[in-house]
Amino acid sequence: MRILAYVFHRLIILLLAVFGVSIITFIVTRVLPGNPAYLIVGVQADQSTVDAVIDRLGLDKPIFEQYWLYMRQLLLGDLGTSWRTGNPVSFDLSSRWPATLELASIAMILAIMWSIPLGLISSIKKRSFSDYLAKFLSGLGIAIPEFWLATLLILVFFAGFQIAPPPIGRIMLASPPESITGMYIIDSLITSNWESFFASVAQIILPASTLAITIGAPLLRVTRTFMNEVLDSQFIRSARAMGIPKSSIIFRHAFPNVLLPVSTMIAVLYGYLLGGTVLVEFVFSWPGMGKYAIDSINSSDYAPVMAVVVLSATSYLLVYLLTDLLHFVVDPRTR
Amino acid sequence: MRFIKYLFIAYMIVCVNSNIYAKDLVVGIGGDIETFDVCCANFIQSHHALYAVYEPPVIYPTVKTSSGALVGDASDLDGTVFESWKAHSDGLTYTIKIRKGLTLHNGKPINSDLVRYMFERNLNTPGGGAWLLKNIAFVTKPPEIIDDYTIKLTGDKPSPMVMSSMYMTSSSMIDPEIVKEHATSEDPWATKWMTRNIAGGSGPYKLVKHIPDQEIIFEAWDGYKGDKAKIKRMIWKIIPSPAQRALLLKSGVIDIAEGLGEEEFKSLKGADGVKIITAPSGNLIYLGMNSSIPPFNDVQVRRAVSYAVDYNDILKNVYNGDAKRLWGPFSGTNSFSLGSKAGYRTDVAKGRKLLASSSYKGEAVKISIDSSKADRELIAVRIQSSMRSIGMKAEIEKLTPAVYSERKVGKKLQMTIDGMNAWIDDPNYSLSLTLECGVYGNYMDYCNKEVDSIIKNGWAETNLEKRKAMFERAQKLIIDDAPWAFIAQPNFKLAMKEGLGGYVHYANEIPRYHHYYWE
Amino acid sequence: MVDKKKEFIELNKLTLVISSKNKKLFPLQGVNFSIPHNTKVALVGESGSGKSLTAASIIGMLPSNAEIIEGNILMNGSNIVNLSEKDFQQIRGKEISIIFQNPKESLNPIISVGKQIAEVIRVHEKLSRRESINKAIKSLELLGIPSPSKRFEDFPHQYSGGMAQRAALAMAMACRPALLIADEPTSGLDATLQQQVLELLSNQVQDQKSSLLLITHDISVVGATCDQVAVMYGGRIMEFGDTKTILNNPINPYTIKLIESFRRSKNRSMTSIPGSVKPLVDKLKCCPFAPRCYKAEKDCNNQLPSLSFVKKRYVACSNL
Amino acid sequence: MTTILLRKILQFLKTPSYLFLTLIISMAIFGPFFLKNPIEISNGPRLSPPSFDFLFGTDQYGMDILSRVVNGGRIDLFTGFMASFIAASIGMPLGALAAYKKGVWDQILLRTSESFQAFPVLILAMGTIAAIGSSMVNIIFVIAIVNVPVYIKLTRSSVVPILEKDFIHAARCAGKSDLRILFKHILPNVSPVVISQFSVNCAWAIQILAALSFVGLGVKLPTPEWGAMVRGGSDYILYGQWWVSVFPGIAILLTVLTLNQVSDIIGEKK
Repeated sequence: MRILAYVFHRLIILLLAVFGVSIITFIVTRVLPGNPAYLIVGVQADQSTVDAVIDRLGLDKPIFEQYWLYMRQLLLGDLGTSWRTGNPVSFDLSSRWPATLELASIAMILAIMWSIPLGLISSIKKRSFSDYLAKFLSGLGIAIPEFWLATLLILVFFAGFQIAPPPIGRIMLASPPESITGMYIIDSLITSNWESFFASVAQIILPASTLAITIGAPLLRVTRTFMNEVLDSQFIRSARAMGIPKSSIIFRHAFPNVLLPVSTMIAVLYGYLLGGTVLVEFVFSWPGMGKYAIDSINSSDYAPVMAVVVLSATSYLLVYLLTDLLHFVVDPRTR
Repeated sequence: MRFIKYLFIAYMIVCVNSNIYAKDLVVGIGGDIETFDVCCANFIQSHHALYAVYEPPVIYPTVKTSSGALVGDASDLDGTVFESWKAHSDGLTYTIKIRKGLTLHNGKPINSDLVRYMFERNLNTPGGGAWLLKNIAFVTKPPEIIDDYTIKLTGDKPSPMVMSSMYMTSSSMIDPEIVKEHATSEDPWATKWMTRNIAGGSGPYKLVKHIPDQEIIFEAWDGYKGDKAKIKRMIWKIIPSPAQRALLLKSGVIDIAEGLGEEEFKSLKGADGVKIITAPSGNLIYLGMNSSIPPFNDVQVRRAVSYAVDYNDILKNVYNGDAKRLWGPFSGTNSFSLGSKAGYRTDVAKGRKLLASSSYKGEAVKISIDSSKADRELIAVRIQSSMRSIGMKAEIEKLTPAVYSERKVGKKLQMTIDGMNAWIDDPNYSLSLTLECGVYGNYMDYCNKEVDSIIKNGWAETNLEKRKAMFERAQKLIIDDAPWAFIAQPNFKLAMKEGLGGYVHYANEIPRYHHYYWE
Repeated sequence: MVDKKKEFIELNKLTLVISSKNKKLFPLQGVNFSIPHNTKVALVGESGSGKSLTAASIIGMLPSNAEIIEGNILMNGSNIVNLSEKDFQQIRGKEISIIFQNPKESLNPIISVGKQIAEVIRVHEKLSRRESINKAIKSLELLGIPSPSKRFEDFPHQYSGGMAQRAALAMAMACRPALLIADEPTSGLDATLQQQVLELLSNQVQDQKSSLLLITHDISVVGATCDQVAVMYGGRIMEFGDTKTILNNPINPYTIKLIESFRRSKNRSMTSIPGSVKPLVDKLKCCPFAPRCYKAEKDCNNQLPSLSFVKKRYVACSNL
Repeated sequence: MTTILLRKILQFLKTPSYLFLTLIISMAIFGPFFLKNPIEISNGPRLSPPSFDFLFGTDQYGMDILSRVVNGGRIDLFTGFMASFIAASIGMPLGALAAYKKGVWDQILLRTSESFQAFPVLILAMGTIAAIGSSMVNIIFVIAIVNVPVYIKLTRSSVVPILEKDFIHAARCAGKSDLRILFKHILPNVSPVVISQFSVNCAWAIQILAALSFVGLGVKLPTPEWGAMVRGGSDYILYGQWWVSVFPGIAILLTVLTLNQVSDIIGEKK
């Protein structure tokens, strides 16, 4: 019963946030200088089309009515048309979204794989080598510019050792698997199409690692700080005083307590990734939402940009909601 | 980390035994195709694609030069769709026989109706096609149909190049039904639909797939009646970075790298498995100044800039000396060209003086360039600093090919660095292509009535001496008006994989991909 | 007094040094006292006198930068100083266990109370999951927690303060340890609750036939609870003996002052002893209390008094 | 109250990152006077590797990379500083207001900043810049705006606990005006937190600017800006002409690293 109330409460907040998002995008699209109609149909459109758009969006109507129309359009899933690709934006996104999702997920997994263990070790073994390594990496990972790191990785692994595939798109040395989820790795697994599986995995390693390094750093920090906090806490001391073996203390008593804040961090980072792979996608010409946005921006084609913004903002909020629910289930204190 | 190592190993294995592009032709191009509409392509890469999927009715016959290179002989003309044609004594009328048994990709037979529709659409859609017919062939009405395979084409004025003008992509065969099907009230010729789709088409290749910003896939068409494409599958990969294109060619992932800059060619020189085809080119690199956008509506400003540009520096540092200086609107190889007898030599002091006497108020001007062309940015930066030296502020704006050509055609560019290639090396042709008042290709919106009259009369003038004199005058006028700063005439270069044969060099420097074969 | 055979824990000249970045501290300097089997001992002193560190050294949970440089701790006659962490795991919770103040915080918030107790049992008595759970429930019951099998599942935040106190105690006593150390169990509780807690403690200890080491700064609570008392100051034992003896006629000036201060004002402040506890930056040359002592004489300041058996108790004072 | 801040600053002055920071800033300010003109092309061959007359080599235009990196410092640091300064001066009062006034205002501000944080900042910034044009002012403005919510939340969360403190009640009872309390008692208290945030924020702003220029939406060519320089060299790096984009990259890395360190030191809980 309480979970229902809780979910309801969270949903309200979610809706509020989405509402806020829509307002902001609306302002960006409509209130900025320059005729939004042109921003939507593109500079080259002739007057008749512009008028058509002005009419469709009701740009001549009062601002509130405009907003209402805009919202209705969004709710109907009509994200407009890209005059650059000539397709409805929703259609273009149907292939771009999985690409970004795939990249973001792999990156997240890699990040978790390196940063959390290192964070734990560094806080368990104070002043050890791995502790300093962790400090160093977290500092570096936060400070290093993604696009630069990406360039360096390309230099080393593609141009240098020539072990990485060319940094172009999702699959270069094989034909893509037939689309089921739109995520090549998964699709090729389902269809057990090994050739494209390896090809697409090889293709994703560099961009994913780039993100994993930059995303892992804050994750490592959080893990480290909270693990320290927990290890100093009274209940760990008394657990030790009861003669509980170290392994159990770390994994059964301490780690679960760290998991909660860490999972929040993961959610935040993942949500960020869903809209934040732009630069990496740009450098590796990864055909995801980020690149789609940039390409559209470069051809002053604005419908897609706003669609991408709204989509990733919403998915961020959704991810956040999900973690909250997860906590509700995991953490007894919230019950 | 070990997991990653394994994946790398696995990937290497795949690379070794899955040489899946061996049979196909993989081309690395700098930016996406802006349009598939035959009427209105500007971006050179679009013409590449159009020649592959569509087919114009005539073509230059292939001949072997003394050096063994294959070239399209611009002095002669073969028919593809057209079987034969006969010029009537009036010099205006042509009777054209259409080859029997040809069809479009969709099996529809090519006949008089189709050909007539081609003319009709070209005359009614603003674009290169319309310009060719109206300004070069002086044809303003569609031909009349004699029978299923014979038409009669009549121009308003005699023109030496009615037939040769039809070797352009715009004269390709399209399917009227399909076009009509997608026509709308405000777009009767379905130009919007055709920018992304193929209406019939009769070229050696069929368009299979076009994923915007990623790749375009063609497949050979078995029904093609000319010499069929020898390479069955053709993949164009869009690879924005020229350096990466070069590197991929080196590493053998792609077979042809388009639009490379001097840096890239330098890095490819001597690389094994790569050959670089060079040919003298009619491609003129110029700095355009839009005569209808201030401050360049003032001729003094244009002259000032023409004096300011450091030509030798550009030849030396951008083209590494592998280009000739351009002195005027005609290529150096053109027999009408004045060469270095006229034109601007770098003279900063003079430039500054001219600028001072001009209406320039110190506002910043914008140099727009095509981001897919490697050399443009380098030139732009050098010109920017030259302009600074005479006290002009300039900003550089990089545009994607699609947007660039849109703005260019819209004559919205204040200042640009672009290449102009007169596909027919004739003074009339090249002037009316780019510098005749109001013509489609006059992107810098230059207009000089006297030059126009020379162009008009030039067509009819048969006395070579007179004609020379006329165009000498025209060149002087144009150089004096300085609509362009005439920069350089670089050689044509194309880098491709060793063992890829069959390249034929045409005047318009657009390859026909069905010629290629693996040796 | 009591003969050495029956001692469970025995501290001899225990000396501790804590070395931080730029300075050393000597918080314990030759602590001598012992805890017999089945007896309740109180360790009393102002904060900073080294009580808690003494306890910590007994269960081997000293801070990482602390080191025992002299003396030893005997458990049933065998030295347990510098035992490995593993060996201490055997001792903690089974031989010796400890409870801290504010028990709520000493329970893991995201593991059910029952599970936490059961784990302790399982670790020490090598029982199956099921058995350990039953035993845990029993121990909860023993401490008078209503419907233990239900409360077993509950999480700490669902326990009231008193309940948590009992649960913590249940955990500590689950394996019937020979010694329970209670580190300031009552501080922060109001008087009535204090009484309850202390009774609970001593009852438990009695029933289980274990010993108790009650660490407190409040000498007034000692009388009712403990058999023996050790008064500590400046990292040394000032006076150690049977509770009655010492409370009725203390002879160490410090003990006297301590008792007085609690008799006089019921507020637990130590203001009535002039001066304050100084951190021990060096090995003691003289009686640590001398500077604050009302009857200090010159030789208090030039010799370090050692524990001697006077009037049925051990006392360290050079000026009796 | 300000003593906290003072102490922190003092202890910060003892750290190496202080040295770094002053080094970087003074380089940016004074460096250019001693170096070649960063956009002068005719002062050397193109793409020449590091040598004595060009310590960092020359770039694809033949410009001196060293002086471009140093001059780039000016632009990046200035932008970073201005952007976060504007953001702070908008965000802090709002945050304090939210905490102080509570109720509706609080909710509105909170929700707005929450939804703001859901945004893909980079894309939003790019879109906006592309729409309103990439002048320096616009860039600074946009970066500032996307940073405001950070300050709102931060200030709010650090003001709320202070409001419970006695001396605030005292001040209230003494009939001090809200504004007076805000400026005299509250803002000084939150200043260490904010300053540490400010430092991080500069770093972040610099990263955004670099990113914008990297995708070609930031500064105009050939303005010396680190992101743009990295981009310019990212092609040549493939021919082994690494110096073009490696040096500006290092510049970004060091600057951001230092600023983060500074923030860590000042932000430390004590």
